[in-house]
Amino acid sequence: MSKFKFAMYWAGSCGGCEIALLEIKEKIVEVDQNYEVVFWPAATDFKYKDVEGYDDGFIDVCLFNGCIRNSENEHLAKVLRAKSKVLVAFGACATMGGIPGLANVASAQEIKDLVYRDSPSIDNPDGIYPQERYEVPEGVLDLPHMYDTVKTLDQTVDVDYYVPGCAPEAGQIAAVLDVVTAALKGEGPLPPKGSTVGVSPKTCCEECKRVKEEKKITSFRRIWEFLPDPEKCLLEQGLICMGPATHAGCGARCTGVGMPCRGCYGAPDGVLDQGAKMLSTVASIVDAPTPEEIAVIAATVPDPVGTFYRFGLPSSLLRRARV
Amino acid sequence: MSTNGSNGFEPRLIGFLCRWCSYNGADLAGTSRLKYPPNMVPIKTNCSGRIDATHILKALKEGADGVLIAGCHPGDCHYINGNYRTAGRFPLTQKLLEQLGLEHGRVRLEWVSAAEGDKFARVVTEFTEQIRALGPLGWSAQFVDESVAAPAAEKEAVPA
Amino acid sequence: MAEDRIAVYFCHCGSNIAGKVDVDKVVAWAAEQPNVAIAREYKYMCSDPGQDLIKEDIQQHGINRVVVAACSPTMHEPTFRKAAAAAGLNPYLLQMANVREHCSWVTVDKGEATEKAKRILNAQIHRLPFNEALDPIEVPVNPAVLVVGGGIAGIEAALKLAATGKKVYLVEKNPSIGGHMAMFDKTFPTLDCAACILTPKMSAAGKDPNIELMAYSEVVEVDGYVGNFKVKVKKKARFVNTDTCTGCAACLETCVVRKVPSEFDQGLGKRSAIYIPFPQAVPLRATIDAEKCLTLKGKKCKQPCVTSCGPGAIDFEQKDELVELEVGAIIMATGFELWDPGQDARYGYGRLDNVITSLEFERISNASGPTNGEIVCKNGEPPKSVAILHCIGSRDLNYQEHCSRVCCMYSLKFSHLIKEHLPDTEVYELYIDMRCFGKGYEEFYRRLMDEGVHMVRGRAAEVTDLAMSPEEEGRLIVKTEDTLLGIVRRIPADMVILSSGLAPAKDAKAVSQTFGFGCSGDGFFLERHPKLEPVSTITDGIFIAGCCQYPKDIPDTVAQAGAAAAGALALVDNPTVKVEPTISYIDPEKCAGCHICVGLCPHVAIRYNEELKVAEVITAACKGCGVCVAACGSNVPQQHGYLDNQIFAEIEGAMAF
Amino acid sequence: MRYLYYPGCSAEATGKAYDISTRALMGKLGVELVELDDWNCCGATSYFSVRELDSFAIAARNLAIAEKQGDEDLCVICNACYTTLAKTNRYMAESAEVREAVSGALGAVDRTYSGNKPVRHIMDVLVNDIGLEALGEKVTRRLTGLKVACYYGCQYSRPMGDFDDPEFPVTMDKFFQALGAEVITDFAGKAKCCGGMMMLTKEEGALRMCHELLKGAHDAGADVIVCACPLCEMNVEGYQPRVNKTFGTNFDMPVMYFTQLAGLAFGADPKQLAIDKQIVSCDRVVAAIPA
Repeated sequence: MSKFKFAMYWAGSCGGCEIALLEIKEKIVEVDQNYEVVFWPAATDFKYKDVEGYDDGFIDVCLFNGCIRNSENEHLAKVLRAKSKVLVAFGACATMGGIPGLANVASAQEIKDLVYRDSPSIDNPDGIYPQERYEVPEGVLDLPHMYDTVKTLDQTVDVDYYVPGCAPEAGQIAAVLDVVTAALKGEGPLPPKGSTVGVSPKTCCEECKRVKEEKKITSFRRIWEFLPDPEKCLLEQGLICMGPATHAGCGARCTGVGMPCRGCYGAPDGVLDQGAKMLSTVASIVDAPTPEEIAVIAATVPDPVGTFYRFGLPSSLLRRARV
Repeated sequence: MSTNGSNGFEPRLIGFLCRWCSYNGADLAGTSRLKYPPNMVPIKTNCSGRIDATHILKALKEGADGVLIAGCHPGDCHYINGNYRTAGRFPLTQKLLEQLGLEHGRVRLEWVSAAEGDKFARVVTEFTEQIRALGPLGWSAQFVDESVAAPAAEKEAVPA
Repeated sequence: MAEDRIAVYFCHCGSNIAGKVDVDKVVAWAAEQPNVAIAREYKYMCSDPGQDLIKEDIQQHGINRVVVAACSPTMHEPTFRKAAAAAGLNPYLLQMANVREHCSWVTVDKGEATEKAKRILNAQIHRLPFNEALDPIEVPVNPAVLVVGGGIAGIEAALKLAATGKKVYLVEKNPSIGGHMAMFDKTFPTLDCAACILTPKMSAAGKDPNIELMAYSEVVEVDGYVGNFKVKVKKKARFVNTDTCTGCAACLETCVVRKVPSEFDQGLGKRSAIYIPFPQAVPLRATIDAEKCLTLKGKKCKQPCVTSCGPGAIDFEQKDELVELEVGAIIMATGFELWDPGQDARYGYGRLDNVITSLEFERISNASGPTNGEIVCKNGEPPKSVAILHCIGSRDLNYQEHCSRVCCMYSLKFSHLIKEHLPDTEVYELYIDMRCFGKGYEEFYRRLMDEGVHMVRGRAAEVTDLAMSPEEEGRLIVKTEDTLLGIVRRIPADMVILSSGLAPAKDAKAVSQTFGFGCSGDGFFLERHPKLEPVSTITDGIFIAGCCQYPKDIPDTVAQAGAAAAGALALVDNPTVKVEPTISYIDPEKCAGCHICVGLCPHVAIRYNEELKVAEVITAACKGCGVCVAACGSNVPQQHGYLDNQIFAEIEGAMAF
Repeated sequence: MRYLYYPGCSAEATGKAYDISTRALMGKLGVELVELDDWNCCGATSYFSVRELDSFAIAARNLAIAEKQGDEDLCVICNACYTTLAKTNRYMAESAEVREAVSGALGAVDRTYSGNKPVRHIMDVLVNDIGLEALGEKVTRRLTGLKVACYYGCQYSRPMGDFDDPEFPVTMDKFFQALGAEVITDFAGKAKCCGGMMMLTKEEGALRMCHELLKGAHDAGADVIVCACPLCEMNVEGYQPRVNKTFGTNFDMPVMYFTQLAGLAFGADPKQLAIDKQIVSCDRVVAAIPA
């Protein structure tokens, strides 16, 4: 029996998702039995022209991780979309923009200015910025064009499935691969197109083992300020935990070790905007005798964008800051 | 570009009004035949506490230049303290929006009782003028297609 | 589900809407909108033919969603929903677009009004496809009624309701019912003796088997909803066992603390620490003033009250008691407070002797009052000249803008009483306008002019004791502009009566918050509609009567009390009442049990199910604020009638162009 | 403690003693007064009735200077100046028309004003910033036994009543009580008009008003009337002979600026306080104060 064609690609992201695939451990052998890798720059040597040369639909399943930050990401997204039967947005960056998506608080130029000119450690008296085209005797060198706005994969091309997480949790990856493999083999149905797979229907709180009671917050705290009670809900202790507005599926591993959830699994079904929703949740449980005092306490949350949209700014309602 | 009233910018505003106080206050403004600018479309909920940041963001995304939330005065809430929740969400939402580059006055929270038709009219008038002075927000207009084909040499078009 | 077929009806409301909004243009536009099958206009949609249009279209043209663009839904949403229901359409598939109060009435420009009307309408057209068929929730009604306040309004309402056989709880904060009216001597314009007409009602209220009188008690907490209120009443400790006390008043004579200013006599008379506020008190029971009683203050006392009490009713160990009542309706009749004229220093109240309030004069002129009805100054001498100053604290932008409605008439009554007692005394009425609007009032005014009362048109500027001529020496001088004579006058008087306006009770705001309805800008309780629902509040099942709503005279108060009783009866006489189904629900399949909503529900209508590990809405307790929906991080609670996608659709519709 | 200080025109002429005694008093209390640079007339009284906007502009020039000169509040001694300057602030805050007109006028002389400089009556500063308790502690010569009629005048707290009741002010009463004096607290004329400018145009009416004030104080047994306004002081003191002539009375009532009498209580010398410049001799008042 011929193997199915597997591709994995790393666009605007840290590479953690690539490693996460290996977290499935011995299950990787099964993957190898079932799939032939036809494109996976991080693991094997392929050139873009190789994949550009494939027939449309040649690849059976492509795990695409990373956001669309520049023209190269966009080009590959389009190529892989055309070549793949099943295109999976893999990980937080591809599904909702991820950490790189926080760059949407600035424009491309502002980012370049900071990196090449304004940062205190910069020594660049001639004000040299990277050029997108540079001619050398051997020919013309191109750098990808950096966009103002970081986009998610599905803001760029049509996506079949979403596997959230930063990075996706190994057990969930394995489960997703099982479902897809079985479907390709004709042993089971594919989930409906557009589904988020590798998650459970409720929120992170469902999986979190901490004891939850009524929540009334009188001040917000950061994780370095104190040692949280190991049994009690972190939110009740004044830590902003994104659990209530985050899809379950990760096993609440962060809260299990005392780190508040940061929301990488994305908004649960029925929530239009994870950050706005969690902001509303957090502000709702501020407790003080007067509305004025409540307002003062609520406004002490530092960096609402970074807190509530740590992974989801490009997929949020407003998507980015004003340029 | 900000334009003022004389060159035709008419702000488009959404007003979330609680049913018991502010919506009735707006009704009273009507019954009293007070006049105010026509720029705001009211949306009724039972309590201002029903409105979360999502609704505000949604309104801005759909093209609103400003959003007003009006509820009962503290202590007057038909639901005891629903408006306390509004009071907490509002400043944090405002802080978020300012981080995203919106001016401080784009969203506004007001307590308007059912007896304050005059206040309602005044608030809408002021708010309309305030947004008129700030100019259009036009949130979706800033998303230009930064396609692969864009020649690198060409400067990115950045609408204000 | 069948396709959405929306019918749009645009009401002209005569010229109220059509005078500003280009109805034809909006209707033609509406007809082109997605899902809109029919768009019509009509002169008065609320009329029977207007409603028939809706019914016919539902029945004959397969209309399954309706939007009526007309007045505020507060006004006619029930009308149209009823019409829809009559034609077999679930009433919650009908929405109103408020193009009158929110559009035509408040917009100057016709073109702008037309555009705004389109946007308001479009919001509803977009919303309708998301509307769900809902059924009103039918809840049982507790037939008992709570009446708060035992003045003439509360007494009247309680008696009316009791006469229908309903159980009534009459709560009064003072030791006796009777209110302000019990303090009055005569009533205008008929000069009926106030006590003669009030005490029979007081005593009837005290004896009626259907009325449970809870004097010296205050409502501290109200929960629940129409038909099913739960009320906590604090019965303040009287330190007298009211079951055994016979009201014989023997203890009053023996009490060693005798110089407590009597509240009932406006501080002009004295009472003892153990007291009965006035002889006709109902219930006729003694009360110990804990702040004055030596024993209760921890001081030494031989306790003669105990020894003098035959039945042994004195009980220094008595504690405040919390009583829980369950009632279906509530009538607020908490009355007013006299505006404190000390706030306006020009009139010298509290500073100059013989400058008194109207209520103080009521007590002075009352035969059972501190002077036994003798009209005398502080030195015991009858005044040779009395000035009565109208509109003190009323019709004054510095204090209260409103007219207190009763002061002109009670002032005239004072003039009459003074002239009756002291025919040679000069009486001056300093007024802005005479407002004698009731039955027999203008006639009374004419009669007083014939009795030789000096009518001076002018608001008094000042009362001073600085004499500038020998005849002013030792007297009060009222400075005023006489606007009819066009001169400034100095009127010497031995007694100045300040006809203070009626002010909202100091705790009116707090009370309105306890009960969950609002106050209007003047501080009085806010009625649901000033003309059509003057005895209802915005909270279903809570009615108002008397001066807590606005200053009014006794005839109006009694009439309003009757109306409030009828309103309450119309509610509690039914076994059930339908309440709005716009409440929250929680899908247990989605709830992660994080507890956020549990602590936030203002009505404690969400509980945590330990077995299923999810939050649950207690349907009967939810009032539909939607706080839980907004607060839940995963939008698991949703509110019928205000679903997120309904609100989002409204936003999209409003912003579509 | 430091304040910007606006003396006003009267304090340079008929009301010189007010300015002198104010500086002496505040010196004794350790309060630094920094006189406003290049101040001009406040624009008071009649001009307001004739050309209101111009008056606001005139007043605002002082406020603009004050705003530029320092962050301290602007302390004013004359009731009329106080009312005028405070009123300008209020109108600028409430009326866009006034704001624009005044800004335009100031612009013409290269000045700007935000509308936010706090204007404080000296009595407000004494009672509310220093405080009655602190004042009481600093007294070196208590005014024991002295019967004082505090004459606030009509513009002291009217119409705004920012720091006292507009109709029946009490701050000066409390101030002198703290200094040990016996204050006639129900002095009927305390906030009445002295006749003001009418003394020049309709003397008969103005004299009647002065008469009422003098009689009120006299009948109540006052040893001295203290004022907070140069015009009040001039009318009530200087026109006593003419009141006597017109009404057949025999008043010989010492009238002082309240700062003069207060200065004595804080140990200033009568000469330092220009008490010798008063028309009706105040020697018996000075003599009546226990050493």
